[in-house]
Amino acid sequence: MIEVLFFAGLQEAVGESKITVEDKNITVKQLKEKLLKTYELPHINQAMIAINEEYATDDTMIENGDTVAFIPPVSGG
Amino acid sequence: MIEVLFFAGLQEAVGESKITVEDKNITVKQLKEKLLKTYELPHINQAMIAINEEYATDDTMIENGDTVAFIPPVSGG
Amino acid sequence: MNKYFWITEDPIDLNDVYEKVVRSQAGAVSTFTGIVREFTHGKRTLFLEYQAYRSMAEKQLAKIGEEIDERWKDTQVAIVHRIGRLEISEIAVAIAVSTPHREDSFAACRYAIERIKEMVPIWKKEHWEDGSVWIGDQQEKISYKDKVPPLEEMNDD
Amino acid sequence: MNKYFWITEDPIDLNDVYEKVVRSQAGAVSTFTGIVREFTHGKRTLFLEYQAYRSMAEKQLAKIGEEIDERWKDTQVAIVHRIGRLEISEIAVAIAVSTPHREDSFAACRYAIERIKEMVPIWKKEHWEDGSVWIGDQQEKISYKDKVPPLEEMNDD
Repeated sequence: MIEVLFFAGLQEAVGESKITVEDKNITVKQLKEKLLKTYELPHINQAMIAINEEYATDDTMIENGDTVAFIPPVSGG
Repeated sequence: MIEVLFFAGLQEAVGESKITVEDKNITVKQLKEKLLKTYELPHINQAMIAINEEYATDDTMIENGDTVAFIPPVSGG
Repeated sequence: MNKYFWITEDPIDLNDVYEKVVRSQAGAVSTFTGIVREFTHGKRTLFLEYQAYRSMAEKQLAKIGEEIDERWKDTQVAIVHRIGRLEISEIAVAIAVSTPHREDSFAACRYAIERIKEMVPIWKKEHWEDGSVWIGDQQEKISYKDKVPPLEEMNDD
Repeated sequence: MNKYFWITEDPIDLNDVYEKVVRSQAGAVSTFTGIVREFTHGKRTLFLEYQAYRSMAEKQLAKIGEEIDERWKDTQVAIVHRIGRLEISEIAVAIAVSTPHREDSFAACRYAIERIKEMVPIWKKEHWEDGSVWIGDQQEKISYKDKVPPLEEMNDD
């Protein structure tokens, strides 16, 4: 099981701040593709990915129990 | 009459923060020479001069009623 | 409150960060505060809304503190970012850096705000009279909708 | 207190200057505070004493504000300098600059402290365990006595 977090514009597009995906041992890229079948995820490729609060890349492997966050371009400060 | 102000190390050397000089229409340079006859003024040539709170030069003329300040190198901040 | 890097829903007082960095080895403290500006290119902002990936944002702020520690000698850094609804002139972010000498406090403080805008998962939603939008992509100058003002202005708070 | 540039005998709170520059056109506020450092090159400072040519110093501080106004667009500046006896970690000088965008607030704040150290008639007396001395000539690196620590350190607060 993977926990997936959305923020800002992505959160509004998905309509949820958090969903769970019944999957494991897939890459970030595979997760994205899977989500795009269900959700409209505008500008998803501009988003950075964090796994367990650390930035990751498209080919990082996601393990069971991981928390994956889609981080749209930040605008704090 | 000219009012003369001293600060910091100069003030301690002179022993006064303010003296009056019975003079007028003399240059800053002439005032310095006059004061040096009476007081020990260490590093007086490193001091800047202000007349009525504006920086002046050695050949600026001092008028009756002016306030002349000897400004040792500043160390605020 | 013992944290030096944190996210809050409450109004920020500049002294919250200032007091954390004052110490006897320091001769200089630089602070930066980003506050809510009312007008950008003549367009009135009514209020802002900030959202954060809170736990990760606090970690990333602490990481900026570590980066500063590596780059400058003998620094103390505190950073707080507010989330939720912010009114005009309220503080969104406050940074304080103390160092023995002033050169470093300026440089490190500047570094901190630039890094916040690059790597800390916090987002701003602008609310205008005619709509609202999440602001994004400060690096790439792209936003999620078309109706926002030029981003080089919006991003440079 | 309506002054933006002033000398005080009282302890300084950073908000004294911060609050004077906050305004709806500003998105950024930079501050700088010079505080009393305990150790310089391993030599312990017990306390500092500041003296000012008060009326002229306030005029010169205001002049720095005017210089900033000429060099950067849409700034608001406030500066306070304390005189009298200051204990370790107390604030000697506090500067706040607000601007629409952050680049200018940093640059103008830095400019202000450099100019203060050049042209404002204020003097600092260091009190150590083994004596005291008026510090002077920050530009020329000359002091009035020999027993002071290297001035490049002392001046860079």
